This record gives sequence, C-alpha cells and structure tokens, in this order.
Amino acid sequence: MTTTETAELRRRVQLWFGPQHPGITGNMSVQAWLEGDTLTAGVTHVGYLHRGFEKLMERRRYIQSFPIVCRICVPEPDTNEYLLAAGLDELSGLAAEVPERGRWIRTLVLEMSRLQMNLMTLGGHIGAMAMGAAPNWLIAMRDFVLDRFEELTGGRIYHMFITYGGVRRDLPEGFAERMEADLEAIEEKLPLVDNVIFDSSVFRKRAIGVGVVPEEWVDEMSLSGPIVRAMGIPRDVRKDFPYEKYPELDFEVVTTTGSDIYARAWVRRQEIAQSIDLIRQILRKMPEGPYCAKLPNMLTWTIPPGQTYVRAEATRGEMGYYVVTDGSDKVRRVHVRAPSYVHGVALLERMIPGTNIADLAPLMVSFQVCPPEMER
Amino acid sequence: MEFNSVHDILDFAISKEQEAHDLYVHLAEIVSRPELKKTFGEFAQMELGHRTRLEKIKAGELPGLPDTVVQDLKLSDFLVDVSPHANMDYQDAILFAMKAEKRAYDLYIALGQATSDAGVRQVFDGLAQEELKHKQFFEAEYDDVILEGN
Amino acid sequence: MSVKHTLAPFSAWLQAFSKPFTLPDKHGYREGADRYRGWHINDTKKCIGCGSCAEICQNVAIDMVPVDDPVKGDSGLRPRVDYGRCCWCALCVDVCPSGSLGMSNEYIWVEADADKFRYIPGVDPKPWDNAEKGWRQEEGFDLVDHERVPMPMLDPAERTKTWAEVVIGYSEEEARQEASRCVECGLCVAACPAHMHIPDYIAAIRDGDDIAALNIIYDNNPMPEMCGKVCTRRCEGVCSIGVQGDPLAIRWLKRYVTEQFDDLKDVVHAEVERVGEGKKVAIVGGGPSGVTVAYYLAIRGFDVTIYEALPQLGGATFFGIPKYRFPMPSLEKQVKLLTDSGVKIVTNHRVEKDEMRQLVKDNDAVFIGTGLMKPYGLRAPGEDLPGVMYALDMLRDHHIGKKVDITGKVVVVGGGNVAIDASRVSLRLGAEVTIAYRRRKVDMPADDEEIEDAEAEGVEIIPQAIPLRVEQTGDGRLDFIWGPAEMVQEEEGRRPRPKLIEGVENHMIVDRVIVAIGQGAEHSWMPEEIAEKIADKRGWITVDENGMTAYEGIFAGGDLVNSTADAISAIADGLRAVVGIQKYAGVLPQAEDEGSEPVAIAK
Amino acid sequence: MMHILDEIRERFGAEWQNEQRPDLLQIGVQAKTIVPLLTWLKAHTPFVQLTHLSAVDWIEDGEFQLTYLLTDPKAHVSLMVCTRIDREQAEAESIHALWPQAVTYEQEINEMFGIHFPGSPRQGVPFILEGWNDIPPMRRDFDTVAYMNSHHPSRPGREHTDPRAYIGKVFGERGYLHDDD
Repeated sequence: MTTTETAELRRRVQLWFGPQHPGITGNMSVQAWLEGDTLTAGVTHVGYLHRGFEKLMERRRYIQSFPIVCRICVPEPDTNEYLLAAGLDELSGLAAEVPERGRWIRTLVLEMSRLQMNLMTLGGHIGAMAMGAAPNWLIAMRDFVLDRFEELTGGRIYHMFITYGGVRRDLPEGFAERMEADLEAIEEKLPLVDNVIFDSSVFRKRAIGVGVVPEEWVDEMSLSGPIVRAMGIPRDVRKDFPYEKYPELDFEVVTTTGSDIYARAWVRRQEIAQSIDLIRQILRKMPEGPYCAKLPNMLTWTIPPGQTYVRAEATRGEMGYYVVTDGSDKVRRVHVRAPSYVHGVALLERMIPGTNIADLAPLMVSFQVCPPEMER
Repeated sequence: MEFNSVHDILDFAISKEQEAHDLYVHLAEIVSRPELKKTFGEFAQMELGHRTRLEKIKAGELPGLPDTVVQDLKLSDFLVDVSPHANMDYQDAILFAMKAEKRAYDLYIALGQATSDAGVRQVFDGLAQEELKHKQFFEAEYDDVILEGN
Repeated sequence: MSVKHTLAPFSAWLQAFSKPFTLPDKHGYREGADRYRGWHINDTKKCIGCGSCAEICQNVAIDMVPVDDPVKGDSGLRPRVDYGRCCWCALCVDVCPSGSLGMSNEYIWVEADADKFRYIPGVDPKPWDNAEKGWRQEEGFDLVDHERVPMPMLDPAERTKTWAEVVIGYSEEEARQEASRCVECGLCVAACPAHMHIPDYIAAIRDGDDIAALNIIYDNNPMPEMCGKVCTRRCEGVCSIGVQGDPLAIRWLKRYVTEQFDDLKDVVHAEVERVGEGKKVAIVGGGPSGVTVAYYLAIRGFDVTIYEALPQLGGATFFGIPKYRFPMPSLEKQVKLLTDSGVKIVTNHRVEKDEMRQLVKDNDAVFIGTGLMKPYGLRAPGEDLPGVMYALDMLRDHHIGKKVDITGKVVVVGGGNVAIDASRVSLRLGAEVTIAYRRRKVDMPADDEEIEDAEAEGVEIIPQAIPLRVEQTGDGRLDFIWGPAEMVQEEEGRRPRPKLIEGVENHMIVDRVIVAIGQGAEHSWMPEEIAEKIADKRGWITVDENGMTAYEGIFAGGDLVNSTADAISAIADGLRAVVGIQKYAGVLPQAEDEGSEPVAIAK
Repeated sequence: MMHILDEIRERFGAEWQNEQRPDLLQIGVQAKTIVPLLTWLKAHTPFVQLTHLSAVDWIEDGEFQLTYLLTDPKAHVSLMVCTRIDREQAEAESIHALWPQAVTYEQEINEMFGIHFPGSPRQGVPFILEGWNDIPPMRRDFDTVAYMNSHHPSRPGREHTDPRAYIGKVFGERGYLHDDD
C-alpha cells in the first residue's frame, strides 16, 4: 500500500461516535467523517432509547400519562412533569385552582431539578475531557439534592411529583433546614471544583475559543438556554414567559460572552449559584396552605377540546409541550419541544465540520444533548 | 298438690307438656288460616319434644335439669292475653304460646316456693328455667318477626 | 497560560488528605426516606378488592387475583404486583378507595429467579409487611372525588307546609358531575338485589347519553323512577368511594335519568324476542314484584293481566310511600309504560277464593305478589281505644283520598320506614309528632336519611321506649304509657333486644297513637288448598330458584317471599319469576337459561 | 399597530383565530397559504423564530393538522399557525428553506405520520425507527397494543380477574332479561 493510498483511506475514515453513551449525554450516535483529526461532516442518529411516550399518552388517561413523562429526560425529569401538568391544567381550567403553596412547591422542585442537573452537567463538561476528580465531587453534590428529592417526592431520579392541580405531597417536617444544610455543603465544595475546572489550564486550553456558536444562528435555528446566554443574550423562559412563582423571585439572567465551551460551562456554574439562591428564596417565601387543588375523579376525567403550548426553562434551554385535547379522557396529542431536538441534531451537525475529533464529546456536553428527549 | 319424689314431679311436668301438646293440636283444628294450622302443628311437636326430654331425664338417659338462668325479656308481661279463637293470626299464636309458657313458668316457681324440701325446690326451679327457655324462644320470635319494625 | 492555571488541576491531589467527600457506609444499609416508594404493602382486611389500583396502573403491572370468597362489598380479589412492569409511581396507592394499599420504604430485595418479583401484598408474606414508613395516602391529595354533589332539597321549614317533593333533583350538570365520580369497580352490582347494571348507566349519564342510560336501567328494573326516589340503595352501602368518602349518589342518578322523560313509550326500547305469544299469565297484586313480572312478560308477548285491590298499581310504593317522596305523576308514568306494553290492568278488584281457582285454571302461570298487608297490633291494653290506629291503614286511606283523622299531638310507635312515613304525613296534616321506638336509634330499620329528614322537619324520636298501655284521660285525650328499656345482647352478632326496666312508667298525653310495629301476610282470600301448600307457619311463601311455589304454576315474590321488605328486592323476585315463568311455559331462550354475561364487563 | 391575527386574516385569510393566552395566539389557515404566510411573518414581523413544528392526526375528519409555532423573541409572544391537510394525500410544502432545523421536524413527521414534504432533504430517511414495516406509528390507527402483543409476548403467569365479573358470578350478576348478548 502506497503512502498516498493510505492517506486517501485516512481521508475517508468514517467514525460512529456512540451509541454507547458517548460521554455524559446518553445513548445516541454521531456518524462522523474524518479528515485527519478533523471532522468534515456529521449526522446525528437517534432512536436507541425510543419508547414512544407521545404515542403511549394517546392510549392512557391523563393521570396515567403523568408517570410517563418524567422519563423524557432522565436527569431532569421535573420540567416534563411540570409542562404536562401546566398544559392540561390550562386546557381543563384547573390552572385557576392550583393553590399558592402548590405553585411554590412546583417552583421549588423545578429549581432543585435545575440545580442537580447543572451539577451533573458541569461534571460532564470536564469528564468529557477525561478528568475524573471533579465529576465525582459534582455527582456527590448532586446526590445531596437527590436525598432531598427522595424525602420530598418518594423517589430519587423519577420524582413523579408535579401533577395536575399542584403537587402530590406537602414538604416534610424540617425539610427547609435539611435543604439549607445541603446547600451550604454544596457551596463549601464549589470553590474546589472551580479550581480544577475554570482555573485549570487543561480545561481552559480545550474550552476557550472551542465550539463557538455564531450569534446569527440564534433566531435562525431557534436556539435557547446556556448556548444563547453564553453569547451575552439574556434569554431565559423564566423571565421571558414567566411561569409559576418565578415572577416573585429575585434573580438576573446569567450571561457571559465568548459563546464557546468555556462560556457555556461558566453560565452553568453561575446558574448553580443562582439555583441555590432561588431555593433559599422559595423556602423563605412559601406560604402555608393546601398543596393541590381538589381533583376530579382521575379515572374518568375528561378535558374539553383545545390546544396549547406551554414552555419552561430546562437547564438545556427552552422545553415546551404542545398539548391537544379533544374532549375525551385521553390526550389527543402531546408533542414535546425539547431543546436537544434542535441543539443535538441541526446545531450539532452544523457545528461538526472543522471540529477536532477530540472536541466532539466536550461540544456535545456543552450543548447538553439529552437523547431521550429527542426521541420521546 | 303433693309430690313425694322427683319422679312424681317429673310425671306431673310430663303430663303438663302433654296437655300443652293436646291444646295445640286442638287449636290447629279450630283455626281457619291454613298456614296457622302449620304453626300450631309445629308448636304441638315442640311440646312433644319437651315431653320426651323430661321422660329421658326421668329414665336417667339424660343428666338432670340444668341450673342455668335464662335471660327473661319479659315481653309477654305487658302484652294482653289472647283467648283461642278460629280467626287467630300469627301474632296471636305467638302471643298465646308466650303466655302459656309464662303460666307454666309461674306455676313451677309457685310450686317450688310452696315446698320446704330443698331437693324438690331445685327440681321445680329447673323446670321453671326450662319453661322460661321455651318462653324465651317465642319471645325472640315475637321480637324478630312481629316487632320487626319496632 | 499562567502558573496558577497550570497548577490548578493538581489541587485535586490535595483532597487526598482531606475528609472523604462522601458519607462512610457505616451500617451497610441506608434506610429509604419516610415516604419512599418501595415494595408494596396492603392491609388486606381493609382492602375491598375493587380493582381501582389495577385500573389506574399505566403499566398494567397489577392483576386482581382471587384469595377469598366474595362477600357483599368485597370482591375477595387482591392486587398482585408484577415488578417486571411496576414503575413505582404509586398511583395505585393514591387512588386506593379503601386506603389499604401502601408502599414500604424498603427497596432492597435480591432474588435469583426473576419470576419471584411478583407477589400479592399482604397475602404473600414479606419482611416489609409491617413497615411503618413508606408512601401512603395523604390528606390533601385525592385521585378520586370523595365529595358527593349535594342534592338540592326543600328547606325543612317549608316542607311540612306542602306535599311537594322534598328532594328537588339534580340538574344536568350536577348529574354529570356526580356520575363522573364513579370508579366503575362494579361491587355495587352484586349488592343490588336486582343486579342493575349500575356502572354502565352511570357511565352513560356521565357521557351525556340519557337515553342509553334509561335503556340500561330498564333492562332489569321497570320502576326506576320509584327506585330513583325511594330505593333502599344497598348499592351505595358497598360503594368503594364510600369507604373513605361519600358513596356515589346512585339512587339520585337513576332519579335524574328517569326524570328527563315525560313519556317513556318511545324512549325505552325493549329488544327482546316475543317468545310468549299465546301464553297467558295472571298477576295478583300490583306491587313492584307484580309490575316487574307483568312488564317483562308483556314485552315478550305474554298476555298479562294484573289484579289489584286498590285503585292504583304500585303496592306499598303507592299506598305506603308518601307523595313528598314519590309523587303520583312519577308512578303514573311508569304504569303508562306498562299499558303501552300491552299489560291489562284491573284495579279496585280483590281476587277471592273462587276467582283464584279460576285464574289458576285459565292461565299458564299465576304470580302472587300481595305483600304484607296486615298490620300487627300493639297487643297492649288500650289498643282498641278510639284514637289508636294503624299506620298502614292510615297511609292507605290517605293515599286513596279518604279523610284521615289526624290531629293534635301524635305518637307513632315503631322505627321502620312505615313509622317514619306515618310521622311525616302526620306532620303535614298539621300534627305534632313523636316517635316511640323500643330499640336504639341505630337499630331503626328506617333509612338513615329518612330519619334525619324527619328530625329536621320536627319529629321527636324517643328511643328505647316500650309501650305498656294506652289509657283514656278525663278530657278525651289519650295517655300513652311507656317504660324505658335496656338493651341485652343474647348472642354475639345478633341485634340486641330491648328489655323493660321495671318500675318506671312514663306518661305522654296525646291525641292519636299510630301503631307501626310490623306487618304480616293476609291469605284469607286464598283458596285453602293453595294456602296450605305454599304458605309457611308465619304466612310467608317459599319459592324455588325459579320463583315458583310448591303449587305448580303458581309463582310468588315481593315482601311475601323475601324478608327484606324493600321494593328493589321485590323487583328482583319479579325478575326471577320472569325467567321461571318462561322456563315453566317452555319458551325461555337458551341464552337466558344459561345466564347471559353482564352487559358491559369487557373494558 | 393592527393585531397580528387580524392582519394575517386580512392578508392571507383565516379559518379561525383564538387568543389562548396573552402570549399565545392561534390561527387556522388554509394549507396553501402556509409558506407565503410564514415567509411573510419571518421577513416582515417579529415572529422570526420557528419554535416548533408538529402534526396531529384527526382520523375521524380524514385530516392531518400541521401546527407551526413561531415566536417573537423580543416581545415574548408566540403565534401558533394551524392548517389541515388531507389524510389520504398527506403532503405539505416544506419550510426548510426558511428555517434549517425544520428539516428534522419534517423528517420526523414524515416518518411518524407519513406526511410527505417534497423537497425537504431527509424525507424517507429513518430518524428514529429502523427497519419499520408497519404503518407510520403516530397515526391514530396504529394499534400499539396489537403491535405489542404480536411482537412481544407477555410473561407467563399473569392473569387478571375483573372484580365486577368475579363478584357477579357469586351473587349472580346477569342481565336477567337480555337475550341478545
């Protein structure tokens, strides 16, 4: 074999990245074409997790759909629970009945969820660069939050907690104190993490200026979340389309500049601090009272015909539920508008050409691609 | 009335049961309601059963009369007497039977009190309790069926 | 790149000397949170086997399996969970109408055989059976609606001024809302003597299809408007929603449907074969059992004639139940469907011995449903004084339009529905009413709601009062003398009996004493050869599983036959006789003989 | 400023319109106006983002609904543009030229509903499914239970007893008078 032939062959190397958990993102794969170390093209392939939740919901009563949706994003299930509940609350008229405390607890759960997801993703950022210590610490911190989830919702990962008319249970006795203790423990450890991520020459070298998303793409591709905020654009559903108790909370949209992997990691790091602050605010402001509206018989509940789109800020960006009802006891259609759907396919494919093969995993993590929500 | 032995007393009691049986047989004949003929027929059979029981006690085949005290509802105490007539109904029949058992009970109590012999008194008391048991049976029926709504 | 940034990664090594970040595993086992959703537990004593857990399980992880014989209100089934499918969402726990199901906070269970992960909580013993902690139902979150839609009623102060119906009835919206509370477990069906298809017609009401609902109702009840107003509703007593909340208002929903139609003729469609053409049946007594036999035989082509001694059909529901509970137009509407269906009705006609003999000769079958028409007497001294009367006679006279002599202060003796009806009628006739009852209030056979209503309207109830005698006072009034009773328990499980406390006499000066202590059968109209064969010593009639008496060709039903003395049991008796008479006449379709499947079990 | 819904109706015609929420407007238009309308919206109004594209199967009407969700990222208002197309001839114009990520939506809708978007680059290319040979699975007439039963047999040992039927057997539930079932 001649040198030219070998070079030619190398030019045409095709690499399947995944589907066995490439990095932190979950089961998907990128079919990539390589020229040397540089990717020339890539196509996202999904379907390895597909369980047809949207279809299953069409065959289930509203209450039976509720335990399904949390599975649409494993690490951050609560946004899904909230959105299904919000959509059907709106279409059924139950929205007006959700008690204040129920709304506060919903907000608490959503923010706890954002906190633990950002802790995990931040670990993923550096884990994708093969650094082990910080992810371990961050996952342990996340587990502190999961402990609180466990005592509040009865489950660590799939909480199945936010439902129609409010939430399923009230806060347990002494919850706020235990939450505060955990928040303090997390805060205490975070500087360690900063040190090995944001101050680390390795991370800085591999993240600064890498994976820069041009600002023009934002509206063109309807980008959202940390990707946009890392460009300095203060776009956040919690502020733009305020829901639940966010209007009553004091917070600023986190932004930075650079639009690279480092900037996106930095946004997440700041949002961890933001979530900690918000959780404290929520626990302080939460009034006493009922936590769930009086529900109709969930075995026979019907909802008048209608359609709506509800949205919330997941850690990955705008998550939305398009919900259609037809007057029956089952949804006509639920279509999940997942941030990863855009970020993991159209945006990723557009970003791949010219990317170094070693940067693909960090890039995917920085987009926080979550395969189950692309397939639903 | 003189009773010289337990045997005499039991003979007397047996004859009383026989009389009661005969009365019910008679009533079954005179009443006009066909279903009441069954009622009295049944009562007559019950008296026959009581007679047989006493005979067995007398023959020593059964142990002596129990000394348990039976609950007395005293239902018949404050209800009016019924004299047998052709047009009797079920309520009359039960009431009649209750009263009859009560009379028998009263008789044995009185006889027991009349004697100074403790052994004899004990037999009479036992017989009285037997009759009370019978009365109680009819009173329960009255309470359940006739006074269903009260 | 600064020195700081170059050294930063190595700072991780410093952590090697600090306290471990994670918690040490001291005990080798970490307990689940207080409300952790772990392995299921079930209080099988509380569980009624309604299957709501299986119904709500979106994973189809729960099977209902037989563990015991069914009893009324408990199917004898218990849930078995397949952990190959369970997602631990705990909807089964939250929906559980009896509150028996829970989850322990235990989450570890190791087993080599995957099929072992399937058990009946509470039946198959597990280490966590008595776990104190874990997910349980909590106040403030209900997946079923425990609150009944309140029934609009006349104000108690207004009621006694009129004969208008006390219960106003649900509006359409109220009915649909109430109907939507049903979990469709079907335990009620077994409790209903007539086994009405309750969940099916409730679902039809919920879905807004009143015509379908009415037709489902008419499948086995020809007097639903009556039942909708006055039924004793055993169904509601076993309603699974009623375990922790208000049972479904099954009776009021039936009432709602029947009230939607002024004429049933073109609404009720009997889709049955006319197998009885050419066969003739006579019915003696036009009460609910007789009406049932008449209607269901007539729509099958039988030539049916009802003989009724009173001016109107309905039996006790006509002459006994006051019009403020069951107005005449309601009864007339139901009777009209009977005539529309070809039933011949002969009212004001008392069948006597010879005619009965003739009926037996002329007909393929005769049905007797004459009820218990003979009031039992007080049998206390003074019963024959003027002013002492029987509730049954009083109610009948009132309902056939005769003048009833009620005035002043009235004492009603008894605690059954008849006593309550007599009291409330007397109230409306202007009297002041007291009820004297021998037992405790809880023992009163009258419907609880009726008792409440009567009290709301101003009836005073004296429980544990044994009537001793009635005496005339100097001024022509009556002295009702009663003694207090103590309750004695003779046998475990039976209702305690009242026993007079001797030596105390209470006096109540009244104008009328109404006796409503009980009633018996009256067979003086019946030929001896028939009465002898069919009546037992109490005057009750025994029938076989086809509703036939010992006298071949004579069927019977109603209060005469069953001891429950309610209309729905009479209807059930009628239904049994309908099958029995067809069988006897040799025209019963095969499918009915084998017992067809319930209308809508399949989900 | 004229209300955007009224303006659309004036320019393109509308079958219905609705203000679901202050921040969510809905309008129903004819299928043929979709591309001109969306082009105009993107070029001349603040509704520059395509947030979502979805399909709904109205099988009983013989129609599919396509729902385009546009967002004004500055004023924070969304506009839901709905249209119905024939279910038999399920075809709609592609909008991938307006928004590149529409390719993925159109690819998935093509796969899941069998709606064809001529000219859209990935039509017919599997997105989620692999080796699918049944009707498009998000169509209402695709029976998930039947598919399950034919492809994945149930574990043995499962048997459910219906409470109503079971208790009915003992207490004798029968439609006494039904001879037709």
